[in-house]
Amino acid sequence: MPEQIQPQQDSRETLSFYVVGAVFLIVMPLLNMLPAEDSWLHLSDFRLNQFGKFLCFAILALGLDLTWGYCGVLSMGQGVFFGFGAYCMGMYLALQIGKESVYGSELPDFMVWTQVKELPFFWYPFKSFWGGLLGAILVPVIFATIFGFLAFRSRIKGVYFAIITQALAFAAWLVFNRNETRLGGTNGLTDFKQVLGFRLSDPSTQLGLYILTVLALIASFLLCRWIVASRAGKVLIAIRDSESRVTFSGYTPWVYKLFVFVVAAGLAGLAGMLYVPQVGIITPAQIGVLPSLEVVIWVAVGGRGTLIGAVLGAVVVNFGRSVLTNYFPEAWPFILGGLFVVVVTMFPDGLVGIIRKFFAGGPPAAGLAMPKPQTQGGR
Amino acid sequence: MVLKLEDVNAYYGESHILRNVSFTIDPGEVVCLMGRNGVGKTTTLKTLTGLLPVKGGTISFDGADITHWKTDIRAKRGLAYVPQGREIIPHLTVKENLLLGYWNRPKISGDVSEKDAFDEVYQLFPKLTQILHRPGGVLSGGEQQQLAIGRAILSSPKLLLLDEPTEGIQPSIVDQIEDVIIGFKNSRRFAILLVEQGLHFAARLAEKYVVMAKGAVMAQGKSTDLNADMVRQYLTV
Amino acid sequence: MSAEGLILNCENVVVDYDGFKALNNCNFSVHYNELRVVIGPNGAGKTTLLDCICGKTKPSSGKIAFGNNIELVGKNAEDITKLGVGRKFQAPSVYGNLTVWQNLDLSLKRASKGVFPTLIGKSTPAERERINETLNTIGLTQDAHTRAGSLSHGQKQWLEIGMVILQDPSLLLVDEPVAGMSDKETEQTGRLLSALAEKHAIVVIEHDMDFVRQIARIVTVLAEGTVICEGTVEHVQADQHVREIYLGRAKVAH
Amino acid sequence: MIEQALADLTSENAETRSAAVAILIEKGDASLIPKLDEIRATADRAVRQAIKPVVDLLKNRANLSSELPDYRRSAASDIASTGRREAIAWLQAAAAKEEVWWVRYTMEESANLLELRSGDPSAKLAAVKKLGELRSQNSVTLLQELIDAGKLAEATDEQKSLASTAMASVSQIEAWSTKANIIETIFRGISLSSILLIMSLGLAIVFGLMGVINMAHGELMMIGAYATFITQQAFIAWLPPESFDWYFPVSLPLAFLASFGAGWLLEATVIRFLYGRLLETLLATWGVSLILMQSARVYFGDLTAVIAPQSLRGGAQVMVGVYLPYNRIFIIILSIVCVVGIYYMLFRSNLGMRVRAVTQNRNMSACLGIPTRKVDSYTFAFASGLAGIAGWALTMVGNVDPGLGQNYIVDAFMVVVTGGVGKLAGTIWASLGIGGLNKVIEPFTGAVYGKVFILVGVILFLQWRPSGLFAAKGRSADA
Repeated sequence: MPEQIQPQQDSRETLSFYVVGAVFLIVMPLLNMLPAEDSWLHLSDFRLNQFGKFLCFAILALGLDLTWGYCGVLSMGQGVFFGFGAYCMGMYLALQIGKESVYGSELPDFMVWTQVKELPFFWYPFKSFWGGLLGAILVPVIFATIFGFLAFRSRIKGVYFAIITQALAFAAWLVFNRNETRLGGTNGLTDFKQVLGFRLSDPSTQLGLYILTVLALIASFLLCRWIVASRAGKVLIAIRDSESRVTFSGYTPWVYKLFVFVVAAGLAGLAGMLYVPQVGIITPAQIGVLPSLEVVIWVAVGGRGTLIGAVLGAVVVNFGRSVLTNYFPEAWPFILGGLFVVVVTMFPDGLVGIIRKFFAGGPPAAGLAMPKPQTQGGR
Repeated sequence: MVLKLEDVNAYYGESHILRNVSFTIDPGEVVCLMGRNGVGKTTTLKTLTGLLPVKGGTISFDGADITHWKTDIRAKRGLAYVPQGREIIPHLTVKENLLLGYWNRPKISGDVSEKDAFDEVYQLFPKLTQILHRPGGVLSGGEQQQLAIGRAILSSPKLLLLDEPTEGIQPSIVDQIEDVIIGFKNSRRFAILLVEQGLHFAARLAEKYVVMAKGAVMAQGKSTDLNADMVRQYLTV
Repeated sequence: MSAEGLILNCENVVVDYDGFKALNNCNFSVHYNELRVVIGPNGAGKTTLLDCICGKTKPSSGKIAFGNNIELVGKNAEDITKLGVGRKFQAPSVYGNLTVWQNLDLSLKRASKGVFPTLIGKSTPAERERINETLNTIGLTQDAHTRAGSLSHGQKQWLEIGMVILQDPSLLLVDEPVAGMSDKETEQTGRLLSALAEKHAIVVIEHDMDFVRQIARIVTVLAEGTVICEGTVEHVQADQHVREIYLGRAKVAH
Repeated sequence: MIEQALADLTSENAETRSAAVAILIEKGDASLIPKLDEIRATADRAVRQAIKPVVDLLKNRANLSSELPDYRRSAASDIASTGRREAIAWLQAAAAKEEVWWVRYTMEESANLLELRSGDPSAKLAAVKKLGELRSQNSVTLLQELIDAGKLAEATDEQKSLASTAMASVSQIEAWSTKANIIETIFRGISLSSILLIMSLGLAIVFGLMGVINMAHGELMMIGAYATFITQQAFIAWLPPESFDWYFPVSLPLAFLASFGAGWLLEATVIRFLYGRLLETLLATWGVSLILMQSARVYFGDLTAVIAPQSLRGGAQVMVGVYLPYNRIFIIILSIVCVVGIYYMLFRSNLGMRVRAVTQNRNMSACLGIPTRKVDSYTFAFASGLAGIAGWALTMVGNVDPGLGQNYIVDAFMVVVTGGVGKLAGTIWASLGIGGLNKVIEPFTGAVYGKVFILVGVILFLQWRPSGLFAAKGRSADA
């Protein structure tokens, strides 16, 4: 009796993931530590930190890929969940500043200058590290559960869902910008000093955080791969390809959609949580409409429906951005917009699709190959 | 020859629906395309109108190779289509549906006036004058069929494609429609390609028959030659 | 009603599409382990009848009793599927981006199809054995790990039949299984359905009369939303009314 | 005598000075202003302080008979704040001649406000009553002072009776101002609704008729706004200033054409490859929107404003306490014109009939000889042109900047989603609903939370009606 063989593409994807994982986890930190500072092999602290940031984005992209690439549910509000995670961690870090703050008050600086006398009640859990950690995951998860339940149960789908999530991103951005929400208003939370007693300005702390991020990315990837490889993962693809047919196989599509949406929100929260200590600031600008949409373009560029594509897309696009904005600061939006148009109209399978076509010429992987629109008419 | 199909092949997705279909129609001739459900009769009409692309083979119409023409250009050339299910534009009124047909009429000097053109249709189907301002979607099947035929002839076609014009229509109107089609035949103004399962009507009307099965033409010839064997083999249950 | 051995009993089912009655007081019943063929001209309401049974369309009135007298009208499609009604659609609808094996595996009847059981569930050897058996039955063993989207039209039809079989339904609804198949494929499909009919009740909609003759024991003729004749192929062929419907002028007769 | 008074103004003696001031105010007119200015330029501080009210009063007095109603009106209200009782007579005289009612109203109000300072109790009492009848919001503070004075223990009977009359007047005024508030809220709601409507119309057309989500719609509006801006700059650069106001009507067709052209190009290069793939149209047009936005930023910089034409500045006082800006009224009218125009285009023209035919049954339309590709591209371009008109109108209410489209696009999409696909009426009702609700909620929650409430409201609404207010039956419904 033949066992269910893993399709060949999956094993290739796994292999490439291990290679990428090893590069990020071992090679890059070594390049940072071993070669002399002036050697061309040396990876500066700045670059390493930057890659740490990109890898956070990769975790965020993985979540969106799960919902959009595999299940066909396009969320244009992932930035919100990322923001929830980031703010939860940011609140913990802000409280860790303590007396080191500009005004020397126990309260974060922005509270001092907006004349808040007492710590607002919802800040209390974030006095502890665990509060920040749990909050960063649970807040987005709980919020996504409620939002997703309302949306999916009433069969809001396709562009309707996309537009609603976009409005969510817009609304969240407006709210976070307000001073009376006690989250730092437009300036956000910044000026962090330490996490668990480690100085954030210390390169070794940053290296630690970087390694932590790589590990978190690997764990997220494995989680996603586990989901995708399971039977439930197949149900997701089935829902994407033909939602109505799935009901006739005895599954309830909206529950599955809710599930991946919540998982994606959790991953976004995790990404935000790791992002804050490495970048040192979180502002509403990170959670608005545009940042949420950029996640979509990372996944589209990398290749939706392949997990490695999401990681690749997030790193490549952001690296490209950091390089390009150095030389042509005004050109980036043109390139981003151009990428959107070109990828959507000409390369729906993204980089992974191109690479695969180039090397194999075979049929696309299970996750790839978007269903073609039905042509009109029957007999 | 107004229409000529040569080895036409067509597919729905990956399934091969038409296999080397060939037949011809002369100007003013009435040809009946016969066969059971699902043998490719409607598909043949769809390839003629250009709604389904042809993969292999050629279609010539009115002296031009139209195999790869767009649907609207074929229609302008004088190909009128009365599809199965009538395909009345649902939220347009009867009058508006008719106007769409009239607008497709070629501009020839000495052609009848707009009023005369419409009057001809109203004479054929007096019922239409009473429902001119009702939306097409709410009409009964019979009314829709009259409208569809009226709309088609208003464009003054060279070839009229009729797909089961009496299907699912109340008996009184069936007679009327049959009479109208016989009238067309006698006037010889345009050729007709009629898809029909009803043997009696087909035999009464058509000069030529084409019998299809499994996407291919099984037999064709003068309708007087249509024999009982063939009927049993291809048409009845 | 189950006492009489009926697995399905539709009584006076009416489907009204804005004044057009797709089904008009349709009465239709099927016994356990019966292979029933439904024929009829275009627009007779054949597909609508299947849609009503499997919960895709809601009848405006009438009753549909299934198995041990369970009322199907008002239930949604998932629940009806779980009760044991399997549906094969007219245009083959398989999950094109999954392999044949995965298509079958998803369809396999399981205790729960909720998210978490599906997420952590592993196939048991018995389940794999069943899938293999089915692969054998539908002749796709060689293609078990092929993407379903790249199968031929006929293979897709079979795969969808296989998916329905694995749902272990007591009633299979099969809409035009041989449309677009070659002669050889058609014949194989006929044998497949006949074999299945030993364990399941099957309703097949079909136009291809050769195929109908190959598989049918009892044929139901539907026209204008009602059953007008029921019996053996010979009986139906001999029926004057049926001939009129197929050959025209029927409507004048009454 | 006036000469004497002018001379006395510079006198050392304060009493002489104030006597001179009184004379000048009573007898003088605007022709004295240059002379007074002359004196003021050389005089010391005390003298300057004495002259200033004279100049102001004389200017305002002259302005009371200005040709522009807004000038007359502001002159009247300025006079009230000087507290010079001499001016009562001027105000009364001006009011008698005045034809524009809200200017006359301000004059009467000002005169009565000045009377409140009168020493004559009966005049004061009459003024208090009159102000109540006038529903003068401006008098509330002064009346309150009278009420407070009446409450004091040492208050005289006279003060007490004044206080009770004032109380009656205040309650009269307050009752009226509640009404006026409601009316203004309704107006603001309708005004916001019409902005939403004007923006959503094009969006709804391409979504409903063509199954395309156009995220670049906001940037097409931006193009229309910049076309207006460029036209204005061209008028400033090349045409005489008198014709400046003509830029506004001239820029309307230009804005329409600019966006029409941009839309046509967009359809031909991007959209037409994506028909039937709704999510893909959303993403690709989003990319286009980024490019357009950045182009504007690079080319025009961050902030530019269009100067409204003279005739649309200011506003109309339709009732006491209800002031309606002309530009808002203009947009309301424009939105109605657009709806009617679209209705005629779609439902009363031959072209519109073809468009509807293609939407309802593309295949059969092609079989009737309608060039469906052309219809697609013109429909899209037309909807884009509507965005251009929206952009043109938006220059009236806000700045022209590269983010113009982004500011409104989310709201516009909310309207389209709530309204449902394919029905003009759905879009109209949804804009009215969302715009109105927004303005009703706003006073209680502030603008930001108002938006959040609207989002929650839309989500809950979609629970009840997943495909919007008016769900289209047929092809586009399963979008």
